[in-house]
Amino acid sequence: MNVTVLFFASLREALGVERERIALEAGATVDSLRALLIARGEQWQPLSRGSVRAAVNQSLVTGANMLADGDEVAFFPPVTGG
Amino acid sequence: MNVTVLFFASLREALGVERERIALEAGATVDSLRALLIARGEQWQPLSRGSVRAAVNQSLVTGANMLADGDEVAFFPPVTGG
Amino acid sequence: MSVSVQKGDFDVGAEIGALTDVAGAGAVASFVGVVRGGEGAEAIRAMTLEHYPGMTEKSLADIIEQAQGRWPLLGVRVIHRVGRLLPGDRIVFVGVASRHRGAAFEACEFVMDYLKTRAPFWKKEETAQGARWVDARESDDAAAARWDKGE
Amino acid sequence: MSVSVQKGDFDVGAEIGALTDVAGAGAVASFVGVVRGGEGAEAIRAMTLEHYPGMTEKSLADIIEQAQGRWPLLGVRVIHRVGRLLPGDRIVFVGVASRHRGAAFEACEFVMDYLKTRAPFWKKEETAQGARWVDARESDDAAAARWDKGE
Repeated sequence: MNVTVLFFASLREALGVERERIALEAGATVDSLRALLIARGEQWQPLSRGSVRAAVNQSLVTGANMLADGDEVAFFPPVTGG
Repeated sequence: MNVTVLFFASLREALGVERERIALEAGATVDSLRALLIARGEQWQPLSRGSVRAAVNQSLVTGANMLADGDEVAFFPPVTGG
Repeated sequence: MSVSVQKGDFDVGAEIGALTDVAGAGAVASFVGVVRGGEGAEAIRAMTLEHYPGMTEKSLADIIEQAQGRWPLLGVRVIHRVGRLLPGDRIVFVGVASRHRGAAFEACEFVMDYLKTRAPFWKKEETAQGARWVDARESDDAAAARWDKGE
Repeated sequence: MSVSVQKGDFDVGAEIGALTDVAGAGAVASFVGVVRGGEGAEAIRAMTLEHYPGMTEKSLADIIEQAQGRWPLLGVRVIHRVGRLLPGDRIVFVGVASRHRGAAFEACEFVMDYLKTRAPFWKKEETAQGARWVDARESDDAAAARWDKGE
């Protein structure tokens, strides 16, 4: 299956990536996707910060959230609007 | 000594009086003034309601407040602004 | 920090604009009270606000001073109308500017709660069944009493 | 009940006017957030607000829905600006209409607290020392957590 991954704000700048299409095995979760990205190497370490939040299809989720084909997954730092 | 007494809102309407100059003995308090007015007769009974508030020189006071010559004393029902 | 007691209406946008323009302000909380109309025989046709001139301004200034003693405020504005008002008319405005929103919200609600129970205004409603003085609400006393806890 | 995420400014007086005009409304509580300037080397020259288009609107609508489930609200309006803003510029507006002030105040503060911790906006400040992303404040998490107590 394929998902679209988005990065925002300081995390987007630190990674140097704004969005990417990624092919995943069935059964993938937000946590397994994140681990897969971090394992790519040094550039991806900012994604390992404990403060990183995740959303799937534009709703906040926890790391255990299962992914499905076509999902839009976003990683970002704590929000600071208002 | 002399004080000016003011009445507001439903109390003013019930008493049929808006303001009055009254001569008092030295040592008079808000409570003694109020008792003196109530003792005048039937018309003045609305002043005996427990909900009646008092102010002296435009600050809320309790019944024990001592009066002085020239004071402005006001009696009124609970406030309902805002 | 200013107080107005007036017959005429006020400009909410201009009042809040003046508060957001205060140097250092990051948060402006405000409140607007309006005459409710209602339905049927109990429907309010008009409302007359009586007040105690002089004491009104003094009590509102005192309430603002108490709020300033409790929170770090950069601006406070209170406007209260008197005289005859119709359903939908604005009655009262309270606006508070502070650096952060917590203080602004709390102080704004504090000023309204104290105004409701301490400032000498009285409302008389006109309905199809005649005119009647509005009764004080116990919930307003309870709201004001919250701020005295733990002092 | 409506949400806008926009680059342009908004008219606070018109927004509050629309809320006071809602049938049955007696109380309108509102909040305006402004870019603070500050002094010296730390002075903010400008601020850029990034957001997650789509999720932003969805999360704000969800926050409003939660507020409506907690309080009897007659109207809710949320406006949040994005893009580059200067000191003194308005950032956010939240306005809530209800019959009585208690619900209006609480719901307005609830929406702001949830917006601050759940809506996907991020601020980047420009100072004389360069640009930096604003850190999330623990006090905002604490403010939002208040509303979860006792549930």
